[in-house]
Amino acid sequence: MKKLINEPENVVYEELRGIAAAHPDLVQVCFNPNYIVRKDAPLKGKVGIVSGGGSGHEPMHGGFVGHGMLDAACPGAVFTSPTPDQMLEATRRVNGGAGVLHIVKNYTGDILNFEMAADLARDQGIEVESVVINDDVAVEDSLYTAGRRGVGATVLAEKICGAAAENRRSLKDVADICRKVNDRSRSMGMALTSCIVPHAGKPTFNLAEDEMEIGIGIHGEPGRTRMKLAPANEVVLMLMAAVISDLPYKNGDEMLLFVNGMGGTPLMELYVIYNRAYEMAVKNGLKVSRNLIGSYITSLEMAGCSITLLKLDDELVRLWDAPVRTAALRWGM
Amino acid sequence: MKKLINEPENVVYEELRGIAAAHPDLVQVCFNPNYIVRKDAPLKGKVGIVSGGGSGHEPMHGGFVGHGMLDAACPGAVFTSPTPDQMLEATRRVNGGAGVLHIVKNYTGDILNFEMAADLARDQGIEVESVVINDDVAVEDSLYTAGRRGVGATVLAEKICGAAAENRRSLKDVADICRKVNDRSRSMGMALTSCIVPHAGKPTFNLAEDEMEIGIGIHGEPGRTRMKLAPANEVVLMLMAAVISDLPYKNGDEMLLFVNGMGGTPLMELYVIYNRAYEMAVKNGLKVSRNLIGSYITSLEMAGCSITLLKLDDELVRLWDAPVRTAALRWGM
Amino acid sequence: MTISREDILKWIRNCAAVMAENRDYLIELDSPIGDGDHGANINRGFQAVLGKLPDVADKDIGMIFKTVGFTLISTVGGASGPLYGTMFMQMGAVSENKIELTLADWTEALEAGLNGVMMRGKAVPGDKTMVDALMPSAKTLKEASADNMSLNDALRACARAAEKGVQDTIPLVARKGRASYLGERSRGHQDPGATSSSMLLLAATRTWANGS
Amino acid sequence: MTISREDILKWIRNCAAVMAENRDYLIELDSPIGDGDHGANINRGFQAVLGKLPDVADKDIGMIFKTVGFTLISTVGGASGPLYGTMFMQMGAVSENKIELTLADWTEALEAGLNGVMMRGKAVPGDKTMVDALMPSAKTLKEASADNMSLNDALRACARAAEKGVQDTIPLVARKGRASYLGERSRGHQDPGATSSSMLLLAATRTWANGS
Ligand SMILES: Nc1ncnc2c1ncn2[C@@H]1O[C@H](COP(=O)(O)OP(=O)(O)O)[C@@H](O)[C@H]1O
Ligand SMILES: Nc1ncnc2c1ncn2[C@@H]1O[C@H](COP(=O)(O)OP(=O)(O)O)[C@@H](O)[C@H]1O
Ligand SMILES: [Mg+2]
Ligand SMILES: [Mg+2]
Ligand SMILES: [Mg+2]
Ligand SMILES: [Mg+2]
Repeated sequence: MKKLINEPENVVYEELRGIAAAHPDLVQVCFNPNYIVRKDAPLKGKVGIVSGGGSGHEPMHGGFVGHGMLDAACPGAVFTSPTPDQMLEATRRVNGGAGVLHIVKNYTGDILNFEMAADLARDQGIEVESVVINDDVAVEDSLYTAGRRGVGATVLAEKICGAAAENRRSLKDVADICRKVNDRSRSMGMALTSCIVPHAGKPTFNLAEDEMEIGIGIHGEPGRTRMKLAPANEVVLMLMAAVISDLPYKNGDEMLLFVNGMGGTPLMELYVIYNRAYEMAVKNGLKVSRNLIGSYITSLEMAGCSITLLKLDDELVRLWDAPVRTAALRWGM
Repeated sequence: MKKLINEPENVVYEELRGIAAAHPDLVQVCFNPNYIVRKDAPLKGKVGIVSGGGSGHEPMHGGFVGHGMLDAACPGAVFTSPTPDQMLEATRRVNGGAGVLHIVKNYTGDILNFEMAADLARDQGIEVESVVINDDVAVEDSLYTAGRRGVGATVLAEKICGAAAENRRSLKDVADICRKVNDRSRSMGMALTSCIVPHAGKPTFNLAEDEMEIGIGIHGEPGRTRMKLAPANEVVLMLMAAVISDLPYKNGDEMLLFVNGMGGTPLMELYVIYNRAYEMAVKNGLKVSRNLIGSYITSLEMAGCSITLLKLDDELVRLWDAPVRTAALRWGM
Repeated sequence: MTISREDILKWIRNCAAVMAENRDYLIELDSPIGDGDHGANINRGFQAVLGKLPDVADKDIGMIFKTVGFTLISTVGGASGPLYGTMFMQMGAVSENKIELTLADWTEALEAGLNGVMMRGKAVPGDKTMVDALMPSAKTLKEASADNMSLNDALRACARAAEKGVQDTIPLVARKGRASYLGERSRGHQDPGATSSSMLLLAATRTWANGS
Repeated sequence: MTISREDILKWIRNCAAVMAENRDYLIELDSPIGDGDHGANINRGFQAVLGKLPDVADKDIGMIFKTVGFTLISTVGGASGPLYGTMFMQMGAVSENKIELTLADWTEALEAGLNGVMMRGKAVPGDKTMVDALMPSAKTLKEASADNMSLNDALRACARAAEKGVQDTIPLVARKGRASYLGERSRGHQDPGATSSSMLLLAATRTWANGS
């Protein structure tokens, strides 16, 4: 296992200490239970936004804590959802009296732990709304299964809801906007390589030199299908076709196109992917007016990418463009 | 070779088209010869800043074109310095009458090609100054060799000089500031894995599962020494000790600490590295008042990191903090 | 024959030992159809439980189970944390004020635990989850209770039922948890959560059937 | 016996063929002590040169060499682009208005080319660069010229000297170019630029010694 780490069991702790040392102007890092919180929290009258999930997806979520995005992030062990006490403490800490939104990716672990935390927080008199993100078209959308995973749309929802909360919109409004982002987003991802969970010490799955996985999530899980390696253009075709055919859109719709790296993918390749994805979107009558390109929701050192399309409207554009100041996403301030 | 590309010979072209499609608000991408230029260039009375080098180091340099940083970037083939006609065209294009600064990393190829371009530009009546960046302490500083490579300090110099030029400082001033940044910066890098140059199709060197390279550059070259894999703390110790002992500093000096990923390193690991590097800096009496953490000067998908220390002063802090708006580095606007 | 508070404490300590021993095995099971953390998760939880046991060693069994549940909830994370946490919390709720358990008590506790898991996780038998180990175990215990079987025999039957439940997960296509994302590809793999469940029940049998 | 304009054009076309053939070999040489691009660089340059040749097929040899030089400069990049570019530019400068070259002319051209490389790259013999192939070749040609050797024999001696120069780079520690970063680790590897230089000279011998 080739990693720039010390003991596997200390990775998250040392990472959090690094974040604390690096960004004292933006965040405070709390330990036992672990969470990263905006330095100026709670903001009176502002809806607090809390997200969280396993570690190993950096910069998500800790890198998105700050003005105009998250109020707090709860990091679990690598690829393991955090525990309710973390979310509860974070929720208490960011509650400025206007309630707290939990943005939860649709994984059984995240759902169950956030559910418990929300119950406990409500017991303590805090108004909590939870919105579940489930944008991954690789998984069948079924009532009888765990359903679709939450992937790329999470980043977009956190940015957009953060802006809405910054505008002092009500908890109900911010939650509605979050649901709107989720409803209008679709994603699909692929992997060229597996990744190594530090405490496991070996790759989660093995891919031959000429194979790739299509339809992966963000936990280093294998995907829906294993295929022969294909050129970038064919990969984009597969991902975009799945996303576009699932997304309710019509000619001329305005879109945000998010090309995401899985952690070990060079930026050069993401621009090659973006080039083709943009062409395909245009060919399908979509108007790509906003974009995001980079490794924002990752699976450790996995090589691969995901593509997310979000159908915009004036409100979403305004909220997307609003100033944001976090360690990983920053503009306008 | 597992890459998200199509034909190896088209990678740079497709990447540039992707950049053009992604950032029309910031840059224009010109082909034959290839360069990326600020959309609003030339700016009358502003010193133009041009850099360039082989592709495969993204976001450097193309991702740094925009307000407060570079006016133009010239991308060569992968790991191959660009040709003089690219730099000449870029130089002509960004000359707003106040002259043009070439920021050149110290590699024979970059030096020679920029030298030719500067001569040709001067022949055409454009005032050109060239500053060579050579901050890599892994290489002996000798008059009889090619000397030290330019690595991490390049990013810092481009940001800081960009701010000085934005303030309408003279060509001589901006060049002096660039030399100052270079004089006060030291870097060292290491690799856990090699990388695959697309047109070569196999790794530049082979490392066993339990080996790493210390003292690498940014072109996938092997480093000064091959060693047994060590925990992150020992890696930091080696890099920081080399950097600190080479850097003329005294107790209480204010520093910018830049922890850079080589392209395939997850952000999680960079924060683990930052955590220890910060501790070591503090232990050595240094005051880390600014930092940069991320993959900014890379070697394709190589796993590894580099550490750069820049000794700040009030002027450098002011210029570092000044607004910048590029695809890869953005704050204050 | 009954299960004393000491027996319960011994069982829980044995569970911690079993999870430490099988950490890597459970990680391996969770890799092809999950994310390779189940062994690390459950082991982290039970090691934390070990640290909490001294505080409750003289409390009633309900309190002991609740402490286990609460500790698992706050240290395991993932899907299995809230599920096993809820299981022990529910086992605690029906064991309040008891300082020893009859076979009927233990049966009631396990049933309550199973119901907690199903209520929280909404999985039904055949979804390829821990329910597939817990459900047949609880059913077997209940039948054994009704048949007035000896504690020893009942525990042995229960462990066998759990083990069979684990094997039966292999051909299933997962409908709940992370393995469900794989669809047909989840077939042919043994469920890690069912496996750890059966380990807990086997540990109970080993602990108590030996000691009784 | 002289070298005609047609011979020069044929040589350059052969150079392009040799570089295409040896692209991967030169990449391989550039990998352990460089960055694995030399073969791709020089091949890209000579393929571009092929496209330019028709335009200058009826010009003087000076013009042909300058066109080669200029094309290499604007298509190769890296260290070898400006170096080989300068070499051909300088060869062109001393071949102005000539439509055939004697042995003395060719000797003068190669010397001018070598001087261009050394002036631009500031390498001296023993630095483990292309200079280590070009310098002994130019020296051999000069001696052959002075000795009034036949063109055929002179070219053969020149190619042998280049080849020996390449072999002599193997034990050297690099002091110029990318290999210099490796210090002692550069020892034991053959320099890719010296190798491509010797290929150019061998191509000249093959082209002209056969044809003459
Ligand atoms: N909805 C559910 N109901 C019951 N058990 C479940 C459910 N979802 C998952 N599980 C169990 O949890 C196990 C995985 O636990 P673990 O790996 O610790 O969590 P995660 O899936 O979050 O990584 C599965 O093998 C399965 O037995
Ligand atoms: N200063 C120099 N003088 C002469 N030749 C040099 C010099 N530096 C490098 N070279 C030659 O250039 C070759 C490398 O060329 P190439 O790989 O195309 O460029 P780069 O090193 O920029 O990747 C070396 O093998 C060496 O022969
Ligand atoms: Mg997990
Ligand atoms: Mg090169
Ligand atoms: Mg798991
Ligand atoms: Mg090279």
